[in-house]
Amino acid sequence: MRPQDVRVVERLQPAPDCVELVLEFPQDEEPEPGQFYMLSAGDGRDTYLPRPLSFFRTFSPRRMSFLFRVVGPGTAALGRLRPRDRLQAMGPLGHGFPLPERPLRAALVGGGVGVPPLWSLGRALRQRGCEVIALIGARTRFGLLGQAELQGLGIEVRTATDDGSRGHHGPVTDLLGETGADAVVACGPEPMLRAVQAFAERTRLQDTYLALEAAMACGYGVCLGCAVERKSPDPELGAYGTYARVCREGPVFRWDEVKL
Amino acid sequence: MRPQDVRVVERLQPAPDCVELVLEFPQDEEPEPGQFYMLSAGDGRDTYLPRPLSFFRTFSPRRMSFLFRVVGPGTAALGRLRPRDRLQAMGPLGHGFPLPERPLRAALVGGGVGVPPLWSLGRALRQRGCEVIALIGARTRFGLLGQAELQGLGIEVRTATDDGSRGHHGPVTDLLGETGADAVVACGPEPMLRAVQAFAERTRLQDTYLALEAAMACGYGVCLGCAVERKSPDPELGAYGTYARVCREGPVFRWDEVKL
Amino acid sequence: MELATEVAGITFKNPVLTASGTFGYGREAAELYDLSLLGGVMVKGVSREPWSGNPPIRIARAPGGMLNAIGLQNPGLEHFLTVDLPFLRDYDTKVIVNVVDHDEEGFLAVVRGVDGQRGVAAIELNISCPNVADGLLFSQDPDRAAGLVAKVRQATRLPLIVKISPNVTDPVGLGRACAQAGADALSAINTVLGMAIDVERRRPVIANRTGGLSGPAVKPVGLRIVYDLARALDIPVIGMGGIESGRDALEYLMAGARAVAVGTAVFRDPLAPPRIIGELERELEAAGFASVGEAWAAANPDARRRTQDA
Amino acid sequence: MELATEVAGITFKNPVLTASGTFGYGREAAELYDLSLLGGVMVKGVSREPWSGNPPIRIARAPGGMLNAIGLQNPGLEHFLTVDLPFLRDYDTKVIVNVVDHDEEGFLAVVRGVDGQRGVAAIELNISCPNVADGLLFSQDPDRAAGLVAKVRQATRLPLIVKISPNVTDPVGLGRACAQAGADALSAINTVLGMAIDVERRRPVIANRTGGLSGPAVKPVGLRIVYDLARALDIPVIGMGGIESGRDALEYLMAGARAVAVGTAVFRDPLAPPRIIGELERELEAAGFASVGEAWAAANPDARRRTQDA
Ligand SMILES: Cc1cc2nc3c(=O)[nH]c(=O)nc-3n(C[C@H](O)[C@H](O)[C@H](O)COP(=O)(O)OP(=O)(O)OC[C@H]3O[C@@H](n4cnc5c(N)ncnc54)[C@H](O)[C@@H]3O)c2cc1C
Ligand SMILES: Cc1cc2nc3c(=O)[nH]c(=O)nc-3n(C[C@H](O)[C@H](O)[C@H](O)COP(=O)(O)OP(=O)(O)OC[C@H]3O[C@@H](n4cnc5c(N)ncnc54)[C@H](O)[C@@H]3O)c2cc1C
Ligand SMILES: Cc1cc2nc3c(=O)[nH]c(=O)nc-3n(C[C@H](O)[C@H](O)[C@H](O)COP(=O)(O)O)c2cc1C
Ligand SMILES: Cc1cc2nc3c(=O)[nH]c(=O)nc-3n(C[C@H](O)[C@H](O)[C@H](O)COP(=O)(O)O)c2cc1C
Ligand code: FES
Ligand code: FES
Repeated sequence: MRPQDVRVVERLQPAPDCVELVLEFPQDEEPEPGQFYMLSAGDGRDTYLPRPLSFFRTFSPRRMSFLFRVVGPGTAALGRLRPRDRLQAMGPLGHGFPLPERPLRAALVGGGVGVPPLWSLGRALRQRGCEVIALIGARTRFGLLGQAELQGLGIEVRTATDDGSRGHHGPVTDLLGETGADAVVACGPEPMLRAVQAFAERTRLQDTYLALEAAMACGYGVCLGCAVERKSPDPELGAYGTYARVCREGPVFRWDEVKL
Repeated sequence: MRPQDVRVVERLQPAPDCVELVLEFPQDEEPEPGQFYMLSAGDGRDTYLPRPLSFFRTFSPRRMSFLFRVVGPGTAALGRLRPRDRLQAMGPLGHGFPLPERPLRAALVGGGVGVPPLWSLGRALRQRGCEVIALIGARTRFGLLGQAELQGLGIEVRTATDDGSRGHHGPVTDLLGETGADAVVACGPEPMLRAVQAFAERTRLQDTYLALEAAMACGYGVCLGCAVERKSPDPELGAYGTYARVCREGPVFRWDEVKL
Repeated sequence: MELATEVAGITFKNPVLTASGTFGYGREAAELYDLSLLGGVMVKGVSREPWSGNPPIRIARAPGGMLNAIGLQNPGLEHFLTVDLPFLRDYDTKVIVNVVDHDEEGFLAVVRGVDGQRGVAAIELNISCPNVADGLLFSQDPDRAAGLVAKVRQATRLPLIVKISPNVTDPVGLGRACAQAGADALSAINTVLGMAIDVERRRPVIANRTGGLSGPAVKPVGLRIVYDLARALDIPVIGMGGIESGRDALEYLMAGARAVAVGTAVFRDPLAPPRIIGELERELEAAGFASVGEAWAAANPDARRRTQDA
Repeated sequence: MELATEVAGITFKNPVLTASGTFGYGREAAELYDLSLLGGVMVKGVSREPWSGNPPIRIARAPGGMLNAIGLQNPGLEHFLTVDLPFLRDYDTKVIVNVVDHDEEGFLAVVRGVDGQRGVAAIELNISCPNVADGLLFSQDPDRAAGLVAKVRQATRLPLIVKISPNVTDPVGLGRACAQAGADALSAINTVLGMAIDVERRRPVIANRTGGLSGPAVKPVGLRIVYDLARALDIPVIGMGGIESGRDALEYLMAGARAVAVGTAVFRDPLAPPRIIGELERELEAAGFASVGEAWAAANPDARRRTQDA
């Protein structure tokens, strides 16, 4: 974790409202799958705070990309960046996904722009000899992201859309049952995460991990803004244990650690 | 007066801390010498308000330049602009210099970045057959601006510096006496304007005009921020007449209209 | 899209007004667009006698906004009635007269002078200007505020709006006192007391030392006070403070404002008021509202419940 | 350049502290730089028992800053004394313990617990948190504030700093009451009450509805209150609110602060505190000051006159 000055080297637009920025770091970076960075872009009207983004693809020790949907002023400012522009990046931050000791069969579930952390995780799992299947969901087929990139890692991709315009017609979590996975990892909107949580509860699949989001101010643990409720707080901590910090104890939690 | 979207076509740096921006307007502009524009650049931390700048040179009906010293966040933001960048410009604003009916001998006095309004005035006076002499002052010779541009109009230029590094060693207003001018026009820092005012008072040279500056919020008369004290307020207005608006009644005032 | 809204018995064709003191008496903006586009115009504060205002420097930049200490320079009641009001009368918009003075007598003189004049839709009592020596006198003590409002109430039948200061411990208590004394509506917020330091000159930038902070920087303060007023009181609120887009205007409506006013934004963009009207129409539609009335207090369930509109 | 400054008998090696609640108990920043660089550390508010804080969403963006309603989540006195204070003790910096609770008993329990502990330089009484139900209780009434301060004064010999709320009509009156009751210094300002509206979810962004505004947006408010306090009172003031550069820090010193604290800026730039120390040194020199003492109140002649330092 350290703040640094990074440079935009490429800007891609994989969907009408989504941008992938390839950034060049001044030093070698070795983030773990599931970790994230706080990116600052400008000091415009509503962009005083930096914004948390998971890294997506890594291209070289100093180059990685970030994939995001433009939903407000922060992501809009980031989306306006062009090659050669500079910005501040702080990271890598948080705790990523635990990697398995032995090869297993893993299902990665990504909803919307939940796909970025799954790419690096998928690669790490493949390198460890795991079988990996990715379930990608979105509202419509135009929102399905990262399919080609995941397939490029030798990962089988199945899709689901809310409007049925591609793949399964319905929530992507419907596909979980058929995967026969030993481990599930999910990143996406809260309703999707809740469905995955419910699936883990039902099937008692302990190796189910969720990558959470939260409104963040600092990203490195000092503001206590990114609270998520703990399922079984440490009694030693008293009321203080009610909430965990998504940025520090997370953003990845086991399914039974948090209340969504 | 209207707000419009303009484009930077060129950026010059006539002195280390000075920038000349050539802007392209969407429509033909015909500002009068002495008028100004409010320029907005970005919504960074301290640049919510636009900044007033006199126009300097006009190159074509839609191209004119602005010459300014970087003294704070507003001028810094403007100084960071590069060709093809866009910004908002509101203008032309205020009342410029009255132009003489018959040819006369005019002295233009410019201190520091006070030179911009004198260029277009000099040109208009030359077009009307006036003899024009320009007195340019600055702290050091590096601060002497607009000399070549004024000479290009066929205007004789004399210089003065506070440190004696070029021309007269002392305030530029020392040179006023020798010009034998029928009319004096001055733009620059307040102490200089006060000296010109004193000169007019002493010599009773009624045709002496001062282009003032003031902290401005709107530039078009609605905020009442740009107050300057009137010398002989209209008794009809009562206390309301105490101050004039630099942006609307000015920025050009006859020497005996305002208290500095 | 139904943009009309009612405040204190006045029907505004749309909920976008211009705030007092950032629009003069309309003459300058009229060079740029047709003032009849506006829901209403809140004119610069008018006092009984002409006022000079404060000595310069009156303006300073601030992060996300500005500071001002104009000190209510204005030509006084008579000039307003004979020169400014006749000019505004020609437009199809609601004119709200912002009234200010040093003491009750002064306030009452202006109110009486304005009362019964054709083309005046309402009075806005400015008891919250931080930039004149006694500007906050009436705001700092709800009883004094109520005393003034009660007297003004007797002096005019015009709808009475009281402008609320953010520089008080309990804006709701102040608003309640005014409502009980007869105010028909409240407007909020006036500027927030602030200061800028000039490092080179080694003194406050503004000659008056302190000034009023306005612009986007104060939007959260305005939203909070409007929300609290709408939640606690029965009279309508006109919301302002940092509005520069249709989205900002919608946030104020959803917080509980029946109408909004645009102030400082017109310095950055003189066309902001008509632009915001257009933007607001699109924002309302995108957010699924069919009218300004539907958006009203949509984020303030207590306010809706209380009025049984919900 | 002499950077040392004295507040309430404590000598800080430089006038740049970290503000309470934006720095935890120092552990995270210590991963980035040596905390011994800092003039001082004001720790996150400590209450008698552990507190859960407010439910999320606790954070919202705001123009030129942010809103927060953390609600003083903290591990409580015992954890602080056994885990957090020992960690900070290893650094050569002054540790100021920010104390908070619901009532006098709670405040006193924390103060007594902290009193006499090695490594505690001073206590900062947080009677100005807008984000817990009773957080402003003591601020809204100078008499209540004075009552608390007087009791705390008897419970400890540690230097006593009281944190002033900007959400009151008369911050100077509040500060005066605290000074008379025995406060050694004041800190100002805490956050400014505000709100953000989430148009899509049709509710306030923050679960607690209102939050505290901080960051550059509030700098003019902080400067104004520090200036007024320094002008009116004899005890020193630690200034804060929107400081993100050495220039901002200098403005606060010139307004009348003896030291400053950096809060929200560390979210945007985690290295802001040490960076600001360096920048301040250069700004002091550029402005012609040979020491922090010379810059003190340079823009506030009344304050200088009163202390006969001038
Ligand atoms: C660990 C982590 C990793 C993430 N990774 C990714 C990623 O890889 N890709 C990606 O696209 N996203 C990612 N996100 C989400 C991303 O951080 C947010 O989309 C981004 O912060 C939104 O900022 P914004 O300014 O664009 O939008 P905002 O408008 O700030 O936020 C969007 C929503 O927040 C609410 N909101 C917050 N504050 C306000 C306010 N003051 N007023 C009104 N509404 C408000 C509204 O509901 C709004 O619609 C991640 C988040 C976390 C925590
Ligand atoms: C009609 C007119 C025409 C002009 N034409 C020209 C021109 O052609 N060329 C040119 O170079 N300039 C011109 N000026 C001056 C120009 O407008 C200013 O230099 C500019 O506005 C400064 O803005 P800034 O943000 O860069 O600096 P600021 O920092 O805003 O202003 C510079 C000074 O103002 C003070 N100040 C104001 N607000 C603050 C604050 N909040 N905190 C601290 N200090 C503050 C300080 O003394 C500071 O040094 C003109 C001005 C007017 C009114
Ligand atoms: C330059 C200026 C002058 C103002 N004059 C007045 C005034 O005369 N009467 C009044 O009630 N409010 C006055 N105000 C306050 C505004 O009407 C408004 O309440 C405040 O600025 C907040 O809105 P804004 O952020 O949109 O500007 C003035 C504000 C500014 C910036
Ligand atoms: C996230 C956050 C948490 C805070 N927690 C506390 C706290 O526990 N105790 C306290 O006295 N002030 C707290 N504050 C207020 C700050 O210490 C400071 O007074 C205020 O934010 C203004 O300074 P700034 O603009 O530099 O942040 C908190 C502020 C923020 C932004
Ligand atoms: S974002 Fe600040 S503690 Fe997590
Ligand atoms: S700058 Fe607004 S009236 Fe002149």
